Amino acid sequence: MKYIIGIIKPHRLDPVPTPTAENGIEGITVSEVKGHGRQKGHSEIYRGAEYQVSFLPKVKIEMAIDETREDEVVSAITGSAGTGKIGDGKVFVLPLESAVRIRTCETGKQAI
Amino acid sequence: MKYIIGIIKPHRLDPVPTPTAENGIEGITVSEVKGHGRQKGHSEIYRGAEYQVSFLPKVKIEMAIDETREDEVVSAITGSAGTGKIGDGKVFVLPLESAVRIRTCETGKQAI
Amino acid sequence: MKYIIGIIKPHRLDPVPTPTAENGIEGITVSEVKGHGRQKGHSEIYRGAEYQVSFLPKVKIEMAIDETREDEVVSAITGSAGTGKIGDGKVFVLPLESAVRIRTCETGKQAI
Amino acid sequence: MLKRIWAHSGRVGILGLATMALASQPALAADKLDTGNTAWMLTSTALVLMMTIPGLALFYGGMVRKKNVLATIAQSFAITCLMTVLWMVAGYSIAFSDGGSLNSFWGGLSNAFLVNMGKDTLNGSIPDSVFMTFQMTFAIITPALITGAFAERMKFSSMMVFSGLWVIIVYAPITHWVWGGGFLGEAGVLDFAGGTVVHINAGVAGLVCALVLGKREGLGNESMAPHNLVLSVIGASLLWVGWFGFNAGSAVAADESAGMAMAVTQIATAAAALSWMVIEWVLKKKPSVLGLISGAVGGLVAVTPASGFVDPSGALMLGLIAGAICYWGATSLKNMFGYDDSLDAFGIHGVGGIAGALLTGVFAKSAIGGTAGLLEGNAGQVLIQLEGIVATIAYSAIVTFVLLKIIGAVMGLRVSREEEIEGLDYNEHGETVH
Amino acid sequence: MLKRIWAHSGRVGILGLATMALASQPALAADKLDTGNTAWMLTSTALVLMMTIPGLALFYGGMVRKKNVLATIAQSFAITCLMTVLWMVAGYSIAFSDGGSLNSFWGGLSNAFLVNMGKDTLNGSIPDSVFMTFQMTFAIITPALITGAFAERMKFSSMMVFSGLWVIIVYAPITHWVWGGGFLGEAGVLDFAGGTVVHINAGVAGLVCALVLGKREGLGNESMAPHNLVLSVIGASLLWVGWFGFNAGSAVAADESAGMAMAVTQIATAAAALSWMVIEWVLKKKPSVLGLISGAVGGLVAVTPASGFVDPSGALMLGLIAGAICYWGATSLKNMFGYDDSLDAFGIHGVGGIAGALLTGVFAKSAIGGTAGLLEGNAGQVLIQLEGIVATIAYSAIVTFVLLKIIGAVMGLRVSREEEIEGLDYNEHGETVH
Amino acid sequence: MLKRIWAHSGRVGILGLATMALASQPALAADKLDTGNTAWMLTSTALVLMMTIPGLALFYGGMVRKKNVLATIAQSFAITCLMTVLWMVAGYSIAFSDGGSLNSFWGGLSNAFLVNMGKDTLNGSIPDSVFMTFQMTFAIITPALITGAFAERMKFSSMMVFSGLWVIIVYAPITHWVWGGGFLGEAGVLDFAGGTVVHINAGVAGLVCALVLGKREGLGNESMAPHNLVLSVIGASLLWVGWFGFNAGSAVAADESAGMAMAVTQIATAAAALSWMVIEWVLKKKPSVLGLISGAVGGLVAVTPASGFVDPSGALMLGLIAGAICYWGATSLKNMFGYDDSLDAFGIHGVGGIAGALLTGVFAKSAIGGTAGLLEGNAGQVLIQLEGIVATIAYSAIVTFVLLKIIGAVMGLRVSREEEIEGLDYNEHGETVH
Ligand SMILES: Nc1ncnc2c1ncn2[C@@H]1O[C@H](COP(=O)(O)OP(=O)(O)O)[C@@H](O)[C@H]1O
Ligand SMILES: Nc1ncnc2c1ncn2[C@@H]1O[C@H](COP(=O)(O)OP(=O)(O)O)[C@@H](O)[C@H]1O
Ligand SMILES: Nc1ncnc2c1ncn2[C@@H]1O[C@H](COP(=O)(O)OP(=O)(O)O)[C@@H](O)[C@H]1O
Repeated sequence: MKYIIGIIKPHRLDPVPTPTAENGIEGITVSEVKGHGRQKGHSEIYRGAEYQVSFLPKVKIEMAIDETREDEVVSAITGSAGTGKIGDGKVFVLPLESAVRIRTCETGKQAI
Repeated sequence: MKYIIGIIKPHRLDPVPTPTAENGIEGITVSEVKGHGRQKGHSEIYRGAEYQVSFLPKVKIEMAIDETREDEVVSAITGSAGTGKIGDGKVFVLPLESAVRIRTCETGKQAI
Repeated sequence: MKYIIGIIKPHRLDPVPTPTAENGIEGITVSEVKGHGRQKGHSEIYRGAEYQVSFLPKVKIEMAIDETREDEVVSAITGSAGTGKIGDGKVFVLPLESAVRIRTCETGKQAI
Repeated sequence: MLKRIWAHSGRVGILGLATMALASQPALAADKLDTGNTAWMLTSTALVLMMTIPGLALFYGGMVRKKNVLATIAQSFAITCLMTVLWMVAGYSIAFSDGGSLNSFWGGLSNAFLVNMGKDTLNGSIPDSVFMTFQMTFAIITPALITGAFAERMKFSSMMVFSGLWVIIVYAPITHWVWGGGFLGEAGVLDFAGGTVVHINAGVAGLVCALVLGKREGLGNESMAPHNLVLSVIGASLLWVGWFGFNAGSAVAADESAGMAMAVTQIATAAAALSWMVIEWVLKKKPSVLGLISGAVGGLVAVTPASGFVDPSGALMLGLIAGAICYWGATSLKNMFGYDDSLDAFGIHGVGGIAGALLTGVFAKSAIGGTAGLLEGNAGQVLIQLEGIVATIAYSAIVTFVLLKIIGAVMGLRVSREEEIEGLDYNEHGETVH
Repeated sequence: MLKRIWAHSGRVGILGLATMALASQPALAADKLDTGNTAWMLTSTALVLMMTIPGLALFYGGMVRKKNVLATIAQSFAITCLMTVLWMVAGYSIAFSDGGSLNSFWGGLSNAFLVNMGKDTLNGSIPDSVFMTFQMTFAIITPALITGAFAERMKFSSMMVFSGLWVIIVYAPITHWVWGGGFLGEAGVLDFAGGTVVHINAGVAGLVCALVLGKREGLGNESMAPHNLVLSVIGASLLWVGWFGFNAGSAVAADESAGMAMAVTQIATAAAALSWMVIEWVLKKKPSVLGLISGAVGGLVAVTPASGFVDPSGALMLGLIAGAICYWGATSLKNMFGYDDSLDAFGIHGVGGIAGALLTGVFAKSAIGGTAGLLEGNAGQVLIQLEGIVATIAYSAIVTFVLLKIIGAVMGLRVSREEEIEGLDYNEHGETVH
Repeated sequence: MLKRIWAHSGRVGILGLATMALASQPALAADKLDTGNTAWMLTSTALVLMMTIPGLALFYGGMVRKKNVLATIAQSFAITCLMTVLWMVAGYSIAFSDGGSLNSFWGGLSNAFLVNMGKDTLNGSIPDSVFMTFQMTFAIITPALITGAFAERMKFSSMMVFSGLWVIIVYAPITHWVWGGGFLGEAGVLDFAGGTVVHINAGVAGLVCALVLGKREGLGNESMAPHNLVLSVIGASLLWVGWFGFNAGSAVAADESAGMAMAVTQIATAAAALSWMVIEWVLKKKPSVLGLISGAVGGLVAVTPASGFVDPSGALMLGLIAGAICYWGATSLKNMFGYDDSLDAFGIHGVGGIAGALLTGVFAKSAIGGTAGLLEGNAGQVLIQLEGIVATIAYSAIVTFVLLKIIGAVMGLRVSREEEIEGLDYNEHGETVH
């Protein structure tokens, strides 16, 4: 199993596919984060004092998936979150050793 | 070492065991996230316009633990966070390669 | 490649090195979290009722890096985020299998 | 004849007692509209409305958990709307009409739908329309105060039914007793701006609600800490500012009585806030913001009945005492008995109201309001005050209890356990703060 | 001679119509300052200013998405500043001077920069400085209301240019028509506090803006849910409180007319809120907080023209009807035609204003404002009201359209797509809520 | 005899200078309560209280970092309470009593605890209780303004001790100098509503605080960006609305003077906001929301001394100039000298107050306030204004410095470095915004 972490632009969340039987995504967890990469942030000026806001709002999405769906899911994300502009974000794939569904205590592929 | 990620219902955080000498949990980090799985979200209506709120509030907990405590910790979470209702959430176990305690620069098991 | 997760004190984010060509950090994602470890939280009293606030504000930083930069990056974090006081936080290193830059679909080391 | 004027001139009537000899004379003189008095009463009405929305709505809204903030605010707002209509339909008539043979107890329905209120009908030196609307804002805030006791768990529908019935069956009659020519006013109870009618009444009703509805889910285990005290400070501040309309407006004139009422209100409020602050600082090591604003509200409550009767020094003492008593009411008393008066409707309004009503009997000065208090040798006034307190508590407690039991049987009082845990904002109103 | 007094005494002039026989007499009597009336008008001015800042700013600011909250609030605040200066420079003169041969249409520029306003110049029984500033607050809120229609997408610079020109070319003349001695006032249109001048006018201009600017990016796909209704409830509450200055202040005196205006305003507002609440509860299963406050604002709008002419029972009916109509305006009507009136400037102010203007003709009572309405047998009044509505809609719509087209051609109206997606707060003002 | 009336009639006395010949005559006439004037002064008192809570509390609270928002708001609220009590105990006596042989400098303690204030004591045409409370609200806001200079680092306990001593030793005497019969009033300094007494005084004290306390931890490295400008906009709006009570209320009557004061206040404020906005737009490419509201507050400050003396055109000019000067004060000046006046108490209130006091001497019109300014050929008035400014700056700066040094030695002024980094909300008050 794999644990997919995606960092995307905030207003690109809506096009990201939500779980359906077909698209291999069983569940998805999102959170608000801030990021700094090639896209550098901006500055805000308050009464003459300039503050560097180095971090821009991003959205982090996390999905535990079956490894067979890896390519499919990664390209679903890149496909829908990409705008071709700087700051589009990244997708990272981490190994996932085990998973448990709290409600039923099912484990492994049943649990994601 | 293992890195445990749990996604649970927001009002089930309080029963989750906090670190004690006995329960094998040394530290815990939590954050507010939103999730979508079998439990699908709800809709809100503002002046006749219906908006789909696909993501429901969840809490994410993260713990770095010694691999010998894995079962113990996972069942502590499932035991306390479970309500038996849809949307209870998941526990994921990822491999953890190394850890450093910033204050002391201790590493490995000393650091978690 | 490695996926570095650091949990640090909120007001220690500013000294943490932002990505530059030299320091081996290509990008960084941060989020607000709360933590409990050896440092235990505090209590707040509202009209005589005492509430235990077990979790203290922390900042989580995440960086995907090339494994050759691991030591460098970890010590950059510990160096800048450490105050020597309880609650300084941890750095965790997880294995990272693959990475994709959404904008260009570059993968691997090009993508982090 | 006096009766009629009495019934019409509302709380002025009370002051009138002291100057009974002069009563027939000003009555005639009063038959002319005074633009200055009218200007102040128009303003006071706006100020008292502001106390409930957004004042009380925010004061309470900041103290609940985030999942219930909209539902809490909605209670004050919806009550404002409902009470307005009910006051026009029947409340004003019951409170301020001449009830004939039953006038000691209620005013009857002869003025239902305000049929007797012409455009040019005067009430003393101001239009009756202004007096009616001014009193309406009191009928709005009183049930809104009660919502603090059952916050975070009562059904919106049941809350509306309860508040609507309560204002007609409990509030309007008690108002009549004290200000409308009823038996408490006749007995000489001093209540300048509503310590008995508004605060003891609402506080006691709140206590009964807290007892009947039971505790919130998770109380004692989970944190019930206020989610955003900034909102509560805005609310408390607007309550304070608006209270000038409440107390100084209760002079129903822009005169010396109004001026002194404003001065003593300001002094007692500040003293009570400082008193709470110092006690908490000593006992709990830190002066909390919630403590400061709670003390201020406690002072406002306590000085309400006294505001037309005490002088600045009396107000200072009264405030210092009231701050301490309300601190006890909102911290120790509640824990002693273990009821869940969520936002201390009883702990502050009930306890502060009782303290204020008694202290009015202690500190009243004849040079201010025409009646001497205990310190000027008139011990009897404290007993008269006690009569007012006991009558209000008894009636309010019993009728509130019966009302809740009936409504509970018919439609239930609380949301389901799941809804309560998930939050009232979404479950009762379909909305969330994003 | 009558004309002069007329032009000066503003909306009082309208009431004057009914008592034309008496007009010359009070004119003389009015030449003395009345401190009570002045006190109330000073207060009313403060109240109406509070309606825009912070009232409307928050009402609108809470309804947008978080990325646009500062930009939305900034529109009301910047409009307040700009209109103040423009009103002093030319607006007051155009609206309230004697325009000589063109007096039916505008008042000319003879009083530009307030050159004729000495310290001791009276306007009826109050200083002209007070009347001017009171009217200024109306000139502030009207363009601020329009911003609800183009929220979340219009450029700040274009918004400023548009609002500035609009107040001079559209608002000031229409004000003159109705209150300044122009043809609608002469025709006998009843508009006590600005249903036509302010609300229909702003609502229609808003509709044109929504049509010309087009829809927000993502409408229909993304969630446009209000980010923080707590702010909107504060805003609606302060609008309600401040509206006492708007309506009761429009009596330009602290008298019976002001008193009755306040009472009926309160009643109609509450009735409209309850009406919207019940309809939504039945149709959508939950009574929303946004619905409650929207209904209240709808009621305030609808009772505005009526507030000096109807009695409490008329206000109750008017409010119940207006709540239902505004519900339809803000939900069905909008979806029917598919324009993106972001915060329902037309749906509530336009629709509610039209309903209120017509219902004024229905419920007007001669015992209240000197003019009978349909229910008292004077069907013609409804037609006269219609004349006012049609004239306002036509002029406002056409001139607004032309203005927008010109400004659009010169400097553009909307921010870029990227800026809109990222949010106006940072892109237009360089700031964010942290 | 004149002296007594003088001391009692407060700032009216200043105006009195111009009409000295008439002074004995109105004095007699004034011995009767005027309900209209009283109504307006009751209202003004409520408005000025609203300026501090919640106005200033929010204006400041929105500009700090989130970890300090409750502590910042608590300062304004606690000061409100403490100043109320101290004003009653001694402040009013020192400011407004007849100090006998020392009357040029202070009023003595003969009216401590308001012993001479009976219910029926009049002060001109209003009750003394109203005048006392109105003045109390000025004594509240002045030390509250100072808190902007030491925000985010001063200990709550030291802040309370400092503010309490400051109001007695600095504020009350300076008030006496200008309005209570002291030497500056005698010299003919024009200060209608407190440019010198309130704003220069508070601004200079703030500057001294900023210098003595030193910079905030992390200034220059970390972001000190305002955490929530929505709060600041609410605060600025309520300051603006409340300022009508401050300036028009300083006429102590609902008359032509009050009316004109309100009009010019509105115009100057709007002009200053637009002036700041345009300058920032040109220099920094974007018109910020913080700039808009800062400009408005700067305009309010600058027009405060002028509000009874200038006409609308003068106000327009004054506002435009003041906006530019305050922009410079809050951006360049501060950076030039490198002190950390956190929220620009000096940059806006000090600088704006000085500009306003001088410009009053420039734009004063004898037709408005009885005194001619520079533009009407009376160059001497600017010098007289300068005398007032210099005396205030010197006394305020020196005594503030000494007070801070003593308090610092006894109990310390700042929280510890750790507490400051972690935030004052939890460390000083034990609470957080959740
Ligand atoms: N190496 C990395 N580790 C963690 N997060 C990263 C990394 N690189 C980029 N990110 C995240 O992705 C976001 C977009 O990265 P950026 O380099 O600006 O985009 P792009 O690759 O499209 O130019 C950043 O703001 C950051 O949150
Ligand atoms: N495959 C997954 N990857 C990441 N998060 C998931 C995944 N499946 C579920 N979740 C998270 O767990 C939450 C609960 O999942 P859900 O399927 O609704 O619960 P249950 O398994 O109890 O029916 C989701 O809202 C989401 O946040
Ligand atoms: N084993 C762990 N797993 C996850 N997070 C941890 C763990 N141990 C510590 N943390 C995080 O690091 C923070 C600091 O830990 P703590 O033990 O208080 O610090 P220190 O090691 O400096 O004494 C905690 O608040 C928590 O957020």
